[in-house]
Amino acid sequence: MDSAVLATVILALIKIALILAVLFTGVAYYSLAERKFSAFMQDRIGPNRCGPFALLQPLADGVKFFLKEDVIPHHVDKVLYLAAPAMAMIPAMATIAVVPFADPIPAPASGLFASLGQIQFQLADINVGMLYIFAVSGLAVYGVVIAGWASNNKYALLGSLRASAQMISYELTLGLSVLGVFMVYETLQLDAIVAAQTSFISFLPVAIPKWGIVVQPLGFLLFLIATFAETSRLPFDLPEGEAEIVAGYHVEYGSMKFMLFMLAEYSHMIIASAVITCLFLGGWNLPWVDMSSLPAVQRVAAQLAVFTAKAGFFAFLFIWVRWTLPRFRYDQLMRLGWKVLLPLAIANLVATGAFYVVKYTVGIG
Amino acid sequence: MPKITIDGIECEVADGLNVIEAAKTIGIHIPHFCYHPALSLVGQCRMCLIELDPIPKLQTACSTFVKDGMVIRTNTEKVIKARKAIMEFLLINHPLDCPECDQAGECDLQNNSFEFGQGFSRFEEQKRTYSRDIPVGEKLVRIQDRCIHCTRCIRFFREIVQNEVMTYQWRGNNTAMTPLEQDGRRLDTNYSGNMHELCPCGALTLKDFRFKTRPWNLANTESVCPLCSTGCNIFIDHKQRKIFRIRPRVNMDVNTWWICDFGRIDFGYAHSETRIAGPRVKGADADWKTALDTAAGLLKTTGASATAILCSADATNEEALLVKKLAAALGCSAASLPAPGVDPLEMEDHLLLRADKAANTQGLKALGIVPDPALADKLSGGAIKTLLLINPFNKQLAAALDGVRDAVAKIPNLVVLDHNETDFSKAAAVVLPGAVWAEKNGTFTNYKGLVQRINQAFAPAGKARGDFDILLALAQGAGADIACKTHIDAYNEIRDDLLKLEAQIKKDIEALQKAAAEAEKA
Amino acid sequence: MAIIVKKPAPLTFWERIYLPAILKGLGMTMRHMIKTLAGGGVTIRYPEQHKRVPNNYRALHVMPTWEDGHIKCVACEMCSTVCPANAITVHAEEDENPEIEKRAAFYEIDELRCIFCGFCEEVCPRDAIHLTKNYEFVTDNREGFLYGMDRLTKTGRLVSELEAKENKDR
Amino acid sequence: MEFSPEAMKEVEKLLSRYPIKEAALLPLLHIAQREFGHVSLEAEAYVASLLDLPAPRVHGVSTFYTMYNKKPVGKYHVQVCTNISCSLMGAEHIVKCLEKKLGIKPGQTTADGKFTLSEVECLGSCGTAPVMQINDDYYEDLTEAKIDQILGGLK
Repeated sequence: MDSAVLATVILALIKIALILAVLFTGVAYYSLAERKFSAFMQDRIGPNRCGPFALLQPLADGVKFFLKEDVIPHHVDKVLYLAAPAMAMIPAMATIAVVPFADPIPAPASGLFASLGQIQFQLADINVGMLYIFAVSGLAVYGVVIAGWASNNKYALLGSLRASAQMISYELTLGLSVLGVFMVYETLQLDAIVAAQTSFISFLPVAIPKWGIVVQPLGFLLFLIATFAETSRLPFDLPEGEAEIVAGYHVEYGSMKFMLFMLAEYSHMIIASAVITCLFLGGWNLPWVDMSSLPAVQRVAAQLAVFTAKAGFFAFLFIWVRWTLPRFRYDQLMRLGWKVLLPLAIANLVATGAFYVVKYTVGIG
Repeated sequence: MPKITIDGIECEVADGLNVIEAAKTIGIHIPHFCYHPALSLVGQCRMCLIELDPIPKLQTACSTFVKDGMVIRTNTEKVIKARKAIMEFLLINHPLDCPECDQAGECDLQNNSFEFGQGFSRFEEQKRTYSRDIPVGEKLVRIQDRCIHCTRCIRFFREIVQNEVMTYQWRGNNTAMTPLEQDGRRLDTNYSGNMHELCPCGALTLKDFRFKTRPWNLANTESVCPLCSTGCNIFIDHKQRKIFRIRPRVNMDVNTWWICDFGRIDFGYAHSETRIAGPRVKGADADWKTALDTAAGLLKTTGASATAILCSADATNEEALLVKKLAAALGCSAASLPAPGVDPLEMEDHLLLRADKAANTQGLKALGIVPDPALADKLSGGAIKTLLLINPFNKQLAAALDGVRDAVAKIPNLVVLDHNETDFSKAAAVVLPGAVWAEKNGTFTNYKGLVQRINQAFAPAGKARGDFDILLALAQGAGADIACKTHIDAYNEIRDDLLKLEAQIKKDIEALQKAAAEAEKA
Repeated sequence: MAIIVKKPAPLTFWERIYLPAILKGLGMTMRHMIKTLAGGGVTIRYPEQHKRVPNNYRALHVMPTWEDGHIKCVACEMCSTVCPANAITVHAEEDENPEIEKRAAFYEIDELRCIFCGFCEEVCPRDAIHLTKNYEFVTDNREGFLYGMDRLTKTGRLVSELEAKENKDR
Repeated sequence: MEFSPEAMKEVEKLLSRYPIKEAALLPLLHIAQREFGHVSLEAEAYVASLLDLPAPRVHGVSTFYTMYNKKPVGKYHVQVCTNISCSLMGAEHIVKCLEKKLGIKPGQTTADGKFTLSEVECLGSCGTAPVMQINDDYYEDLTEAKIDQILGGLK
């Protein structure tokens, strides 16, 4: 085998292992963070039994899920029932493949990876990155719908119906709102988008970074709202709706299968946070700070830290919003999606397009 | 009929009443301790002080008899002050141990101290106390510390029991009521139990009832004592289907204020372990339907001449009516047996107790269920093959059956209806568990023909049923057409008979008294 | 007469776009979080920490005894009489000590029936029953809540333990 | 237990004096005390039988009056008044002296059966307090020295 191919494969495997390890750990502690922050926002203390600051709580939760009896209710469609959690989990994990975390570093001068030239902090640098994300995360709804169907339970079915309708409705806004970003940066590749955000807006007297949030504020808002809906988080958690449909599509699930749904949901949120960071917040770069002069390892560390901080803020935002806003009613959800967000997204698209028409014809900047 | 004014209310009261009784007739209560309508007046507790125009000093209501034009005031400041002073004196030595005291809840002293006592004592010295092991007989418990020297007990023994055994001892602060058992005088008369109600504080309480429960927990059912033909009026004080005590109920025509200690204490058979647990057929437990059907069938098997019904005089009038109807349906005779040498009018002591130890001899007589002397011979001769024996637990019937005990036990078709086990019930082909008097409704007719109602205090124990219902089922099973389905229907049916008997007995008694008076004159 | 339903005033532009209200809400949750993190939380770490109950708090009963261990209760049945929940059963018996005369032979409180009104404590003429602050007496069976004399005389120990704990937490 | 013939004569005289027998109860108890030294339960019963009364009633009367001795007393029954007048004039001191002299407390009898010491209520001689009564005689204006003299004369 060609050594370059071998190196690529080995590097990919290493990256997969690393990313999944980080993702799972992140999900675990994200769930802890959610519980803790929920508590703080409600004047409570939250979990405090397992280890210092309950740091072992995720472990305990995991052990609990592993040790719980694996019940399969007799009335379910067994094959689909068992497949659904995996169908929810796999897209969630697959999405992370195109998310970049830092600038590439030069490959070691010798050894196996020398032939690669550079090592990217991204699993797959494909030129349709954002399309890939839309495509794969759109599949996630299958897990939910199938879970609801297979459970053979009216609450579960209601939950999955709501999920499918909600996701289809908000995917439109999600896709349209981000088109403006693509227009501005003229690429679909996430690392390219991040790189494009290091520059400043050319025609303004003061140096303002050309971040997505600056050039596309409405797009950002729409994308953020749609993301909440896509990840079924409050105020758009109608598929679960504990109060009225008792946890919705996963009502019949327990033990590890339930955990897979939870993993999928929290993975979605982490990946969504990362994607928003890349699209609108300049990824791992800080404006006015030039990290490229640092030695490679320090630079990567700094960039990863910046990226984690930015993504972490959005992850926190998910929690924060959850304990601030109440759940939408179903018709409100639909009205918001179709009658407010979608027209706004189209308007944003048209306005952006018009701006560039004017820009190129008149020649500003 | 003197006209008097009490607290501004003008009224006309009967002649010869004292002020306490006169006030009672118009609903004014004058507190008192030593006064009791049955006992002589002593006027020594001073609680009943009243204002009497124009006498400047307060007068005792108990020893003041009404006169025309009397003006009495019972609620003036002066009177209340006097009562408060008396209560303070009475409570100087009273231990106020109401929590431990059995009298609490029905205690004159407690009631009056609620009204006139104060919440503290000015008496700082040691209260006088007595040793607790002062003898007072088998039936009573005596705590001398609580005594307020009303001398009701002394007067009761002197005047009612006519056996003077209680007396004062010492004087002043040290005064104590004491029994002095000499010359064959004993405290344990058959009437000592009445001290329980008579004593206005907790100095004398009933040993049998001691610490059993609190009086306010008890339900009181008006009834009549079944233990002799006097038919004393009583309250059955019960809780959770259990009799806790029997108290006299005032009826001036029968028992006045008292009952004897047999009636007061002998109710244990209502809750004894020998209560028949359930219906039995040939010694084996059976359900009611089987037992009643079998019994009704047995009664019809041997023909009228070989069948008899023997009923104790403890049956109510209504049950007796059913017995009569059952006998008519079977064509046989219904009878009671004479207790050897018992005259229904004969007294066993000077007060209440009668020799006739069954409650309803006269009632049975009115309905034609009379002693049949020939029956004993028939029983011992084996002529009777089928016998319905009702309540042989009754002492009088048991005594009458004494001579033919074995013969009866050998009767093949013996049906026993009773509440407690006897030799007969053990030998019977069918046993039907009946109710004791506290568990049934009905009427008793006492020695002088007075028809008195007994009320059901609680449901029959365990599987037992009311005798009336059992007899009704038997009579219907034997083919009788019975119109009276309840004891009230039955009473309405026999009311005239009973009243006729009462008039007859009244006439008889008057004749007897007249004869006795003439004999004395001669 | 027609009933006129008052319609709410139409929303303003800023109200209609929700965002200011959402930000305000986010501010409120954040305020609470910061307050809690700064030590202003209202929860306590229960098994280790105990809530300071008010002095007139009423929980599990105790039957005090005299120094010699003799029970103070004279079985006057006032408590069972006054009990609105019928939770108290008392049977009396003769005490060997003639000075005391009467004592409880059987005394039982059904803590599941009890409504902790404190009437029994109030009515007791001998100070023979108190309600302690000990609210930690759960068990997993109904019999465990039937407190007879033997257990009621010992619950006093729990009280002192609880108070010591409270003092420690303070 | 029976009265002497002289006493019986007295009893008959007393009984003839009253319309009902019960009226003679107090004098009869006095006679009983004189005859038997003290009024025991048997003496009460005997008196009761003489008067056709229930014994408990006689008991009530005899215990009511303190002049009837319920327990045997010595040859000399020393009764010291300790009521107000006598107490003010030093009756308590007199009792102390007697206690010391006789070696007994009030209510007790000396071992030789000669003296019984009692504290009693007013003897009705307040003008000459302190007063004591020995059997039927009054001794007035008592002092410690006088007591020595009186007791000495009795021995």
